[in-house]
Amino acid sequence: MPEFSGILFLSTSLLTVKPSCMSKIGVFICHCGENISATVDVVKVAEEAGKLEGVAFSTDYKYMCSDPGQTLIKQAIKDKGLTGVVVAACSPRMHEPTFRKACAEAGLNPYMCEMSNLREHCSWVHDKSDATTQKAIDLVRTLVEKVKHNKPLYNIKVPVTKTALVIGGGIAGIQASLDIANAGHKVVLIEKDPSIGGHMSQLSETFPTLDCSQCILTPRMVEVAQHPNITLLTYAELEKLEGFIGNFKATIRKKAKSIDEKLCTGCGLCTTKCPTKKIPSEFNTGLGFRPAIYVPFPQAVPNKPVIDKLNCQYYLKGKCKVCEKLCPTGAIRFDQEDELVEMEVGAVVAATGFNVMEPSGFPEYGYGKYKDVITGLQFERLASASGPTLGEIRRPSDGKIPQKIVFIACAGSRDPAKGIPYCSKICCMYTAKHAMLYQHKVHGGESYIFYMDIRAGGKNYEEFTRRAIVEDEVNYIRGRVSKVYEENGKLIVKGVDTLLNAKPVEIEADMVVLASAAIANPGSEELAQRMHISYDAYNFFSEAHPKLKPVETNTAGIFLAGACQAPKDIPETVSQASGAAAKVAILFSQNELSREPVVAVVNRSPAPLYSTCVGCFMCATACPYQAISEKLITDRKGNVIKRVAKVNPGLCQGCGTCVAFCRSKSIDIDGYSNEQMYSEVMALLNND
Amino acid sequence: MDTSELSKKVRQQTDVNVRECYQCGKCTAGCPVADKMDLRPSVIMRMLQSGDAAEEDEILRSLSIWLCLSCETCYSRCPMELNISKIMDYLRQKSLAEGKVHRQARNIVAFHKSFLNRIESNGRLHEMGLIVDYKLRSVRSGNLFQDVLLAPGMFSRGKLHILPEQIKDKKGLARLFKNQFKNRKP
Amino acid sequence: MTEFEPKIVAFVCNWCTYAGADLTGTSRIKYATNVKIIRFPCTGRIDFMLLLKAFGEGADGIIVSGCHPNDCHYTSGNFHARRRWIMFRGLLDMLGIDVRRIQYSWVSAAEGAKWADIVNTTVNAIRDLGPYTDYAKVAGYLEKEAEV
Amino acid sequence: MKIGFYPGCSLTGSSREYNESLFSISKAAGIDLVEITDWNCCGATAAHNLNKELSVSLPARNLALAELDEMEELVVPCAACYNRLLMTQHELNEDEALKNQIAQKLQMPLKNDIKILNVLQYLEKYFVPRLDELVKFPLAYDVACYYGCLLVRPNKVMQADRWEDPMTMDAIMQKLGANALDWPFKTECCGAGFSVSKTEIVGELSGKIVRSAVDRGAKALVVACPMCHSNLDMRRPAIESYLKRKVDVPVIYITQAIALAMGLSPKDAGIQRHFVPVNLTVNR
Amino acid sequence: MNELIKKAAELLESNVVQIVIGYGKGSAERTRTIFITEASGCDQLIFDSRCIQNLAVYLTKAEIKKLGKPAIVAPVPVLRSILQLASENQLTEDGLVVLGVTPESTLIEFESFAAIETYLASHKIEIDEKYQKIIEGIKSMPVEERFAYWVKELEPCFKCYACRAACPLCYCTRCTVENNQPQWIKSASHPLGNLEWHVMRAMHHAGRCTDCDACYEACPMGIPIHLLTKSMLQDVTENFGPYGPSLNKDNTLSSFKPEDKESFIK
Repeated sequence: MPEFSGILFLSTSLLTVKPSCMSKIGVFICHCGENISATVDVVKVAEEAGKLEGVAFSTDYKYMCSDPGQTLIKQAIKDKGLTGVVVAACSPRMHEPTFRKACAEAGLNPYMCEMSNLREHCSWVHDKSDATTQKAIDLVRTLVEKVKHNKPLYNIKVPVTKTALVIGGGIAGIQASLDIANAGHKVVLIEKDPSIGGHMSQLSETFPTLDCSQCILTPRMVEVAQHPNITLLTYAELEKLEGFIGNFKATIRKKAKSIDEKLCTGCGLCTTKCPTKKIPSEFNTGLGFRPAIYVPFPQAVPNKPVIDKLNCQYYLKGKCKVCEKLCPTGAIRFDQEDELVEMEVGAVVAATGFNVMEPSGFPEYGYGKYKDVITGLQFERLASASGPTLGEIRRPSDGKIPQKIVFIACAGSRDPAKGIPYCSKICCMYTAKHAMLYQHKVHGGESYIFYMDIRAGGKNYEEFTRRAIVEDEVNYIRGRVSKVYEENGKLIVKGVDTLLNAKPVEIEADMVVLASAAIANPGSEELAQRMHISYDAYNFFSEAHPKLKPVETNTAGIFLAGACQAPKDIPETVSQASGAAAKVAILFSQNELSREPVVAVVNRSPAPLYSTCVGCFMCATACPYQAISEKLITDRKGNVIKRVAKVNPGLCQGCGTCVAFCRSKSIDIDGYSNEQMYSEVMALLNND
Repeated sequence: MDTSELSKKVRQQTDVNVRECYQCGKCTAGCPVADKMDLRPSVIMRMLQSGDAAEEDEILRSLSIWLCLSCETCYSRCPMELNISKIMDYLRQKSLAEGKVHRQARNIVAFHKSFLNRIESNGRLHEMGLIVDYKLRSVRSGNLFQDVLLAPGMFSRGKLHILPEQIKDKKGLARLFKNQFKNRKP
Repeated sequence: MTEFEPKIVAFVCNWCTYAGADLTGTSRIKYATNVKIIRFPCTGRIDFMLLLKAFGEGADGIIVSGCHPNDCHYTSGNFHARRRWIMFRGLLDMLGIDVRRIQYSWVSAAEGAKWADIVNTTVNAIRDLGPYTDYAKVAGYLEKEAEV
Repeated sequence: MKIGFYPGCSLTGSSREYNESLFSISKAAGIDLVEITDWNCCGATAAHNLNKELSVSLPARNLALAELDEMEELVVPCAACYNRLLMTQHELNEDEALKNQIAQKLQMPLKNDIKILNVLQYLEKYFVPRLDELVKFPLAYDVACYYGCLLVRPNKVMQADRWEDPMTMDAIMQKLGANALDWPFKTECCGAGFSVSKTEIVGELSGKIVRSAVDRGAKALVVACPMCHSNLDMRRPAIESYLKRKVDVPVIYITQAIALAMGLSPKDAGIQRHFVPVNLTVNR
Repeated sequence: MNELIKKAAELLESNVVQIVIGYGKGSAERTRTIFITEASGCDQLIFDSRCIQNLAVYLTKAEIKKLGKPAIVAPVPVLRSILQLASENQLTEDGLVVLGVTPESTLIEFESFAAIETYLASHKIEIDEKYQKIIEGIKSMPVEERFAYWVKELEPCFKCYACRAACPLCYCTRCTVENNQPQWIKSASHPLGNLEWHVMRAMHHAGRCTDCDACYEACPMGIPIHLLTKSMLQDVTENFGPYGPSLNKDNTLSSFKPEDKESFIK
């Protein structure tokens, strides 16, 4: 870690000149087309800014972020010899980098440039009025005062660990891992279940092409397992994530599989003889059973069993051990315990996927009460060749082939009362697919879909749903179902046709399929907190920018792939995964990373004081990153004269908690220094 | 499309914003009398959204609002939790106030009126009195003798008294019926 | 005489509330112009002296807002801040500095609407309380002296 | 033990047997139900449909009277009255202004915090814990418990268990030795207030209910609401003309069922007052 | 008493310490702090209930440090300060000898800070009822009245900083009031400056103050500034549990619990 005390010394020396008298600040007011100028009198703002002490140049322009806009700024810096720049435009979270770069290109230290947020925090939230313009002026003045106290800062260089951690082994995680690995970087892929594959491995066919899901997925799964650059850890979860971009430290919990993977050959003998056989299979969504020692599905990767401790006779009752007796290689390890492994990684890709909402919140649909009311995912298993019925559509209650089947769309989605307000996006398409598959598999069968809207935006999607309606003669009825009940062996579905003057419709069905909503995975909130990334009201992970940073998170070095960010279909998921992989590759393309120098520093001053720090080290207790350590100041003979706190700029993330805590104001933070914040407060209020 | 008069009033009186309805039709699908209605619940909601005076008039003249049993199945199952029963209550009162009650609904109104009459006079319901009073009001609707068949049976089972029960505090009761404050909600 | 327009300063963290306020903008939710935001890296950075200074400079009200507990971008800045505010609030209350004029809140990057709500309710609350003359008197001491 | 009691009009008339059975089982259980002094009609559907204010002020008067009688709990066996009283209490607590206006008009104080119990809540609280001791003769029949609308909707206020498929009555019947059938019409509407004015609709709606119960082999329908009872029992001719067949399944009140199981005389249970003869006997 | 004198003399003779900080007879009934460098001087040492100065304040003063390793006469309040200073890395065990004296003025020698901690465990800080009542009284005033009360109380303050000088925990080499970049607190003693100074002073003692009242005793104008720290002490106890100086580093404001409760954050 490079030593910075030299710079620190200059930067926080106790003797600096009163800044304003030497500042030449340039103020640039952006119209953002109409976005700002519509409600804020930009000309007046520029005019007022021009009058401020220390402001050498002030102007307004239609688009500051545009090329001519940036040129305008660069030119002013050169011509007017500006010492600082305030760009009053959109949120700094949007364009700060843009303008700082522009300044740097004009030879001004980028950290002498600040942005005043006139769009998100002013023009967009207020109506046109003098008050609005006055607020804009105040905001600009505040930032001008701040800039007067800015000082040149220099990016911090940190090394990059070129290993990526990918969390989640669904199609998103698989795609991301392969792309990163093929770019020549190491990948650690962790998956909480015994096998990778995720939801996609449960699907029968995929829309709109109707090609078999497993046929296209399993080769990728195998590729992952065999790739020299990929370390696959199944049955493993992220326990802790510390550090920062390029330098994360991840702690992974490898849950005990109770087998020695090196010895296990995956012969599967143990699974055939396990006495506990009737455990509902997660993979078959409860429509089939599995033993206590099991491989979730035939094409599982790795194809080696785990023991489900919660259901295993031995773990429950202390006797059995049949599998141990049978295992030809003696690979069973009952005494195995969870293992915590720590690893250094430079980037993280979160690909934890989604979950299907249990429709039990809708008693009127009778899910859980009637065996033949099932979810869409369960239907996938029924339709899948590897499923419990080997691909034949047979109803769970009596195995009969349903002659009449009803699909209910939006069973959870777009339902603020009992479900989730948002649209799950994939249901329209998979429901059309389900009906289609049914029509193909059950000749002469009748299928009905109760829907509100058909949302088939996507390549060949509209064509697909039309085909379902026109060629496969699936009956689409626009209206919701109010109740499903059983009357002598039939499921009576009480619906309505809102396109026929809201005519009540009653269908005697043999089976009902609920298009249950796609929701965030249980525990995603905790996981987000463990990674320190933000998540939305539905616990989906938040991207850094809805349009321009869809795969980044607010935490540098952590990227998103797939449905953990929002419900997505497979093509979208795969493209986002590749996007995330590309981001990782870009990050790994450099050996050193230059980080914003927003870090805390302990002041230094000439002897005999050396520093006003008295070494109480409460800052060290407060620091979330253990970035503060003790520094001994010694005389020539090496006798300790003073012990003071010292910040490691590599570890410091710049939260500034220490600064607010330090009683003698001996520790300060570059970019948000005491002087800067103090003068902002003063300036903001002095507007009369 | 701007919010119509009626839907504005509906919002004032019932706190239900009809714009929230996205026409899924679940209310109609569950309504026990939907098949008998001239305007089904979801259609009424749509008409309210339309903001068209003619549509509104049609609602107030419809039979539907009187066929509504206030069983609240619609409200209980509405994904937007729109209290349609409450809207129906309001529409009925408005229809009555504007004298737009549907022909076939007059006997329903008659029945309710008689009911309230009996209460006004006795404080409690006197079923015998109710039936007599109601029959007199609904001569036009023609089913004068429908329940006369029932009456003897009720007598014999001690279910009808000749004389009404009366409450003591008639004054206090009268106050409730006198000068009622007009709909107070903003 | 127009209605009293309170001056309110908002001290917010960069990762949650500042982003939340950005979202308020992108969703075009309107709120009162009285509140002006100062951006901090984290609530942990917000020095209690700055709040005092704000009152000293004539603020009628203050909003302090950051990430919900457990959501801090820096893991624990908001936890430290919370303790600081608990102690600070107690002290101000003891001193008779009107704690009703400081609104603390957690507003996440997803809570654009909540931010607008916090702003508007605070502005109304402060409007009802009226200008912070008591403090202004004390703060105005110097000026008065100058006049003499 | 004394508990407040609001009979409501129909319990004094068309559904006397409900009243009688409720009182006889309460007496046998040592509970003294005290009638609200000078109570009045709750306004029922009529007020609800025609007159917003009366639909609130009429029930409110009873609540105020109950408070004057210093009642803490109020048992309201009639589901319709219960619904009106509870909704009123709810609405008034939501709207302070209205509450005061009403109180003024009543010229009575109105705290509006009395605990209102419907018959099922009453039975659950005071009988279910003691049923094993109280039940002498099991009522060994297949029965269909019918809850109707008013005990479960609007669910937000009624707070009924599993409003689409409630179980409280079923649980009680099981304890009485009966077999409560699982059937889908538990909370469908019987036609309610149309008993007199639109009898044909009652015939159809109640008809569907009765048919579903009978088809599943119910030997009796068990109800907890006078309106439901009169529609299913008294309006049997209308039902039969809709179903185009004769149906003799009796309709009994949950309180009558308990009375029989407790070994009280059929007369105490008011069995003789039904239109459709009740042929349920307990083997003594 | 004699054992204290004897012990002190020993320490100086054997040159284990070079200076003894203790209480001596002052003018009239008052006692004063004495610094003894010669064993012979030890018989001036006294200890009784009048000895209330918090001697710990001298331990961090450069002038005293110059004189060599000190031994200090330490009744309970002083012990508390010593412990707090230790937890803040301002004292080292081998850098000083602590001559504890019980309220019954018997001598206890502490060979480690941990020992002091255990001893203090049975001498918890308690705000006596007199003060509790006063604080309640103030808190029960209407907010405007309370503010006026304090403005008036703080009026006479002329920023002599005696409170700071007397406080063992005010050991900063540069106090924030001396910081002019930015000028956090106006140096002149006008109402705002006074208010801000005392708010800051109190906040800087949040969760550290050991309630020795030295600040109050030192104030020439007799301003009851110790009420502020006392009321904060109550707040600490109420919000974060029993309070007292301790060696573990989790100081109230430099540590936290995720489950900390408050009622005012929306």
